[in-house]
Amino acid sequence: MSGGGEQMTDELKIGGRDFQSRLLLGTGKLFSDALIPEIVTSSGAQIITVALRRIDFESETENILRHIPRDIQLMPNTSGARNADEAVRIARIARAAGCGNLIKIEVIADNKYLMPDGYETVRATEILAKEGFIVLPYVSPDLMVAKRLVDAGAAAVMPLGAPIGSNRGLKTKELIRILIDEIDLPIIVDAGLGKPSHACEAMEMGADACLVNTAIAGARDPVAMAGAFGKAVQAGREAYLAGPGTESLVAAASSPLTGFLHENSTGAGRSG
Amino acid sequence: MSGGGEQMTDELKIGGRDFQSRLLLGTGKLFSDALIPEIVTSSGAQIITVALRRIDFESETENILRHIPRDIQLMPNTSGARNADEAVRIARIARAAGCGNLIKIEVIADNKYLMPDGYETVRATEILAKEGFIVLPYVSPDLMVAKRLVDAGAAAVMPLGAPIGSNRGLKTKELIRILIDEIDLPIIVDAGLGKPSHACEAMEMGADACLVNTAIAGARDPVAMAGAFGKAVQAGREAYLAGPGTESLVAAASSPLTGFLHENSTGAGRSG
Amino acid sequence: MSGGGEQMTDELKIGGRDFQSRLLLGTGKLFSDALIPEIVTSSGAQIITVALRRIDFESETENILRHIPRDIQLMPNTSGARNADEAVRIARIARAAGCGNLIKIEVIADNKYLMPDGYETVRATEILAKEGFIVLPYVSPDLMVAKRLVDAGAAAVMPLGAPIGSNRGLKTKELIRILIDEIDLPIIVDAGLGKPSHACEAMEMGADACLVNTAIAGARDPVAMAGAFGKAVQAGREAYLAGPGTESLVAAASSPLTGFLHENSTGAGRSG
Amino acid sequence: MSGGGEQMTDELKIGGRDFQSRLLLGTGKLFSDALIPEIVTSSGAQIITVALRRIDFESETENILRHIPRDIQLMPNTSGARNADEAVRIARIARAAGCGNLIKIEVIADNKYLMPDGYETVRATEILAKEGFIVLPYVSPDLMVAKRLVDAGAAAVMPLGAPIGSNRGLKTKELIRILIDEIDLPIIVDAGLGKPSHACEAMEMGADACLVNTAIAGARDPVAMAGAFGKAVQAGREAYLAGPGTESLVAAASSPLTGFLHENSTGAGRSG
Amino acid sequence: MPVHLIVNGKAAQVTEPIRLSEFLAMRGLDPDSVVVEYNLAIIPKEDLGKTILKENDRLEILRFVGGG
Amino acid sequence: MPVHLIVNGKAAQVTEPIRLSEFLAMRGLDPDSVVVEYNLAIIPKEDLGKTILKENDRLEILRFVGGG
Amino acid sequence: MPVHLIVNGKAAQVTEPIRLSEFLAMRGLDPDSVVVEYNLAIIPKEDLGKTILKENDRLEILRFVGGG
Amino acid sequence: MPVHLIVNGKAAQVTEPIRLSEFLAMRGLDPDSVVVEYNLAIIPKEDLGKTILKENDRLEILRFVGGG
Repeated sequence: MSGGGEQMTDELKIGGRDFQSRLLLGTGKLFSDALIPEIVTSSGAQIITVALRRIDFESETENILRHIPRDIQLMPNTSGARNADEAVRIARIARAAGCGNLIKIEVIADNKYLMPDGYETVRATEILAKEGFIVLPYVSPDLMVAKRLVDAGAAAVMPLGAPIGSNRGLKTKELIRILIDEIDLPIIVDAGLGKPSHACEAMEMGADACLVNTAIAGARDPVAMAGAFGKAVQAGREAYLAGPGTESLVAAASSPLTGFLHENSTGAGRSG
Repeated sequence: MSGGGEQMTDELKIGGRDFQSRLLLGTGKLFSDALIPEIVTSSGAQIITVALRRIDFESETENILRHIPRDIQLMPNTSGARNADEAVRIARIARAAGCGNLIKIEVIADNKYLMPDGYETVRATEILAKEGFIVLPYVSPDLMVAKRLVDAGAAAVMPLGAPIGSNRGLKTKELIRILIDEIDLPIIVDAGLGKPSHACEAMEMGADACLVNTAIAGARDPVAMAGAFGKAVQAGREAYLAGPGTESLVAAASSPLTGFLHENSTGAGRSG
Repeated sequence: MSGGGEQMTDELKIGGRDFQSRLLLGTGKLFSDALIPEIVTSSGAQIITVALRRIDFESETENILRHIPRDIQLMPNTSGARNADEAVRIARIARAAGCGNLIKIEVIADNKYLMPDGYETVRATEILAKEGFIVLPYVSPDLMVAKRLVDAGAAAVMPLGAPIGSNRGLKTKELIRILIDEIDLPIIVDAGLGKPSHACEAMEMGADACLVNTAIAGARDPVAMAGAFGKAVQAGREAYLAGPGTESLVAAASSPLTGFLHENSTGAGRSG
Repeated sequence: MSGGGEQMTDELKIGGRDFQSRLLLGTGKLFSDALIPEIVTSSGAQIITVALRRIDFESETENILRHIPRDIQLMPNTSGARNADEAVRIARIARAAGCGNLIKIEVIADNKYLMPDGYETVRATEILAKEGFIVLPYVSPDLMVAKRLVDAGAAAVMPLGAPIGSNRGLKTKELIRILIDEIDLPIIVDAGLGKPSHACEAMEMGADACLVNTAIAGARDPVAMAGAFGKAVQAGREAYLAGPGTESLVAAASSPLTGFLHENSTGAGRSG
Repeated sequence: MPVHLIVNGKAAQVTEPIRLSEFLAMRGLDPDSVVVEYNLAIIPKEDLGKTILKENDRLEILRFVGGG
Repeated sequence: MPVHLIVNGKAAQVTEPIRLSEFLAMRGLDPDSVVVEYNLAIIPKEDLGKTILKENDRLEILRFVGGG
Repeated sequence: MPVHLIVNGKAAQVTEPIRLSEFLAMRGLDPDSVVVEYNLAIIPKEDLGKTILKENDRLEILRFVGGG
Repeated sequence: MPVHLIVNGKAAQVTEPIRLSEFLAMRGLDPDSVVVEYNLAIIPKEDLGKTILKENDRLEILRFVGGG
C-alpha cells in the first residue's frame, strides 16, 4: 500500500516509528537463542517477535530478552490466546513487563492448521488500540476482516501466506493482492513464507514487509538464511519501486532485430 | 550443481576465471547505453553480453564498448545466427575484434518465440570449443541436448526459463531442475526471468547463475531494478547454501506449543 | 469431505435431498434466459441459483423462472444484500414467493472485488437456519468462519476460488484444502472457477460440488461449456473416489524396466 | 492445433484414421492385464500402447494382446531403445508381428528422469516414416525438434508434461503452448499427467489428445480412474471448442449490478 | 383524492385507493411473475385483490432474474 | 501456618506468608527475567518486595521466550 | 550332434537340428503369442515350421507386454 | 576507373582503388569502434592501411551493440 518515492526515504512506518528494514523476525524454534544477535545482524531486521510463557520450574531456561540487541524493537505476540480476552490479557502483561506498546495479536483456536480467528482478533484489536497499543493483528487474508481492523485502529494488517511453519510460500497471493490494493495500512505478510523468493515475490506485489520465523530457524544455517531473507526482501521492495516491465506471451528480442548478416532480414531472434 | 562450502570461496568458475557475482547482464533494449556503468555498479555484475551488428551508415550510433567498464568480462553473443556456421563465423569475428574468447552461442531460426535450435547449437559448440573458445550455449532445457553440450566441450549450459523477453518467469522449472541434478557444468538460467523473485527461485533450486536483460532494460528505473536483481540472485544463492527447511502440509507452531495460561494445554497455536 | 463408496450411491446431500449432479449453476449474465433449458440438459445440473430484483418499469423483462425446468431445485441468492438484515429480508421474500427454503447467502459490501462479509454472513445464517431455511453461505475460505457457520446451522459452506466473475481459477486452493479437511459439511467451491479443469481440480481435492456461472455465461458457446463443466466435475469426483497415485520427483518407467535387447539391462527407460 | 467446428465431426485424425476419443491409454504397470477391457470401456479409449519384450523363460506370463479388444488400434512403443537404430528395429518387429503400422517412438538413454533423446528420435522418425509407418514420436517439448519431426514425416508430436510416471502434471505448459501454436500436426501430451484435471487443462489449451498410463495404473481403482480421465479429456476438448471467456483481475458481478433495495445503487456485488 | 406511494424506492401516485391487483394490472405486470412486498410484508398472490393501497404505502415489486 | 497458592495453574504452598520477592528467590528466579501476575494484576518489579502472599493467591510467573 | 544357439542373448543348445516351431513347443510357447526374430529377420508365423535351427543361430523370442 | 564493392550486403563503389583505412574515413567511421571483415577474413586494426580495395571485394563493417 505504500507509494514509491525516493529510496532514501523509503521507510516502513509502524506506530509513528520509521524502520529501514522491511523484514520482521520471529524467534521461535531456534536451536539456541544465542544465535539471535548474529541473525539480527545478518538480516538487518529491526523488529523482533517474542512470546510470553509460564515458567517451567523443572527446566532451567534463559530469558530470551538478554539476547536481543538494545536498539531492536520488540513485538511480543499473544500466542496461546484462544479468544480476544486472553489476547488482551497477554498484551497487557507484555506491556507491563516493559516491552513497549507494540503487540502482535494472534488468536488461534485451531490446533492443526493454526488458522487465526478473525472475529476475535478484531475484538482484541479494538480494545487494545483504545488502550494505546500499536496493534499488528495476524489474520487470514480476508478483505472484510481487514476493513474492520482498519476501523478498530490497527497499525498494520498481517495476512498469512500459508499455514504457520508450513514453509509453503505465498499460497494466498490472490487474496493478499486484494488487501494491498484496498487497505490503507501497511500489509505485512506473516506465516508460511518458506524461501527468500517467496518473501521477494510478496514485496514485488507491493506488500510493505514480511515476517519470517520458521524458514530461518529451520534452515541448516539460520544466520546465512536470515541474511538471504534480508536481501530478498530488499530486492523485492526495490523491484516494486523500480516499476517492473510487463509480461508477454510471445518472445521479444533483446538483441537488435536486424539480422546479423542477412540482407533484408526481418530478424532472426536473439536472447536475454 | 554447485557444492556448498564457505561463502568466502563461493565463486562462479567459468573458463578458468572466478566470479564473485552470479548475475550476468544483457545490454539489449536499454534506452541509453550510458546507463551501463550505473547498472553494472548497482547489480555487481561481472559478465556482460553484447551483440555484433552491421554498421548502419544512415544512423550515427556509438560503440557500446566504450560504456562498459574495463574490468568487466565481455561475453559477445551470436545473435542473428540461424545455424551453426553463422554462429561460428560471428564468434570468430568477435574474438578477432579483441573481445576475448568467451562466447554465448545463440542459434535461432524461429521468429515468434525465438526458441533456440539445440542441434545447431551443439554443432557450433563443438567447433568453437575446439578452437579454444569458452562456450556458453543458450538452449531449451533438454537433458539430452545438455549432455551433448558437455561432450562438445561447453563451459556452462544456459537453459531458458521462458521465451526471450517475455518476463514470464521460471516456467521451465521442472526441466531446469533436472539439468541442475544431472549436468556437471554450471547451469545459468537465461531468458524469461521477469522479476527478482524468479531469479531468486532459480538460485534456490541450485542454479549457478542467472542472465537477465529485458526485465532490467524494460523497468521504469533500470538501475534500481539491476540492484534488485543483484540482491535477489545473492539471496537465492545464500539460501541454497544455507539449506532450507522442509515444507509441510499442516502447520507447525513457531511459538512454543505449551499454552499460555491453559492447564494441560496441548497447544493453542501461534505464528511465524 | 465426503467418503468414498459405491458410485451408485455417491450423492450430494443438501438439506435432506439427494442430488446426482455435483455441478450447481448460476444464471447471471446469460445473453438469453431461453438458453437455460439447454444448459441444464448439457450440464446435468439439478440446482440453479437466481437473484431477486426490483422490477424496472421502463424495460420489459421476462420472468426467469419460466425458463427453469420443473424438476430443478431453485436456490435464490441474497445478492444485493450489504448486511445480515438485508440478506434475511431477501431470503424471506424469496421463500414467500414460493421458491422453497434453499437459500444462498451472499452479503457483499465491497464493490471492486465483491468479497463476502463473513461476519454478517454468519449472522444471517444463524437467523435463517432457525427459521427453517436450508442455508448455503458464500464466504471467503476462512476456517474459523466456516466453523462458526457449522455452529450457526449452515447446510454447506461455499468458499470462493477467486473473485466473482474473474475466471481466475482455484487460487485459494491452500485454504479450501483446509476447509475440506476440517469442516464436516459439504464444501461447494463457488466463484472464480474459469475453466473445467479448475472445477475438476477442486473435486479431485475432495470438494463436494462446484457452482459455476460466469465461465459458462461468458463462453462463446454456453451450452457446450456447460456440458464441459458437467463432465469435468464428474471426472474430478470419480478421480477423488478412485484414489489417485502419488507424485514423484523422478521418473518411474511405465514400460517394463528390463531392456528390450540389452543383456543384463537394468533398464533403458520408457514412457507413459 | 485443431480448428473448431461441429462437435459431430470433431475427430482426431491420426494416419488417415479418425478417432472419436482423444484419450490414448498406456498399459504398463497394471496389476492385471485382465483389467484392460474394463479400462477401455470406462475410458472410451480407441488407441492403446504396448511394449515388446524378450520372453522370460523362467516366469509364465500371458500375451497382453488377448486382453485388448479387437476394434482397438494398437500402438506399440519402442521402449528399451537407446538410439535410433534400436527404435527402428523394434518398430519393424512390431509391424511384422501384425500390430499394424502405428508406432510410438521412444528413445531414452537417461535412466533417472527417462528424458527422451530428440536427436535420435528425429532420426528414427525419418527412417520409419519413409518405410510407411505412422510415426508418433515422444519428445521433450522443444519447438525446433518438433519442426524437424514435421519435416521427418511424423504423424503427430507427443511432448511430455513431466517425467514419465511422475504424476506431476502439466509442468511444461509454457513450452507445449508454443508447440500447439506453431506445429501443424496433432499435439498429444504424453507422460507426467497425474490427474484428470491435468489432462483437462492440456485439452483446454488446445492439445489434440493425451496419453495416460501411470496415473490410471497406479490408482486404487484403475477402472474408475480411466473413466475419470475419459470425461476430463472430453471436457477439456469441449471447453476448447466452446471458447472460454477471459480472465480478469477484479471481480465482475454475475448477479445484476442494480442493488436489491438500494436507491441509486451502483451495485452491491453478487456472486457466481 | 390522489394516493401517494413509494414504489421500488421512488415516489408514485394513483388517483384513488385501488387494489394491489389493479395497480399491477395498470403497470402491465402479471401477478404470477412478480413478488410484492407491501409495507415490509410479503403479500401472497391470492391476497393481491384484498389489499387496498392507501396514502404513504411502501411497495416493493420484485422479480426473479439471473444470478450466480 | 501454611499458605496455599495456585502458581502457574498448579497447587503450591509456602510455610508462612512471605513476600513475592522471597518466593521468587526460593524458586531460583531472577526478578529481572520474569513477569509476575498476582491475582490478575501485574506486579511491577519494584513492588515485588511489598507484596505478601496470602491464602488462595493466584500467581502467574511468566517469561519471554522465542515466538513468531 | 548338439546345435549351439544364442536365444534372447543367452547361450542355449538343442540336441539336433530341429524346426523353429518344434523349439517353441519344447519351451512351451504358443506361436500365436510370440514374435520370433531369427538372425535379425522376423519369421512369419506360417514359416516357423520351415526354418531349421543350425549352429550359431541367433534367436530373439519376444512378446507384447504392457507399456506406456 | 571505379571499383565495385559489396559493403554490408549492398552494392557500393569507389572511384579508384583506395585503402581500407581510407574507405572507413570516407564513411566517417572510427577504426577503433568497428570490426572489418574483408572477403570473409577479419582485418586487424593495424592492417587496415595495408589493404587496398579491388573490384568485387566484399566488406562487412560491424560494430558491437547492446544484446542479451
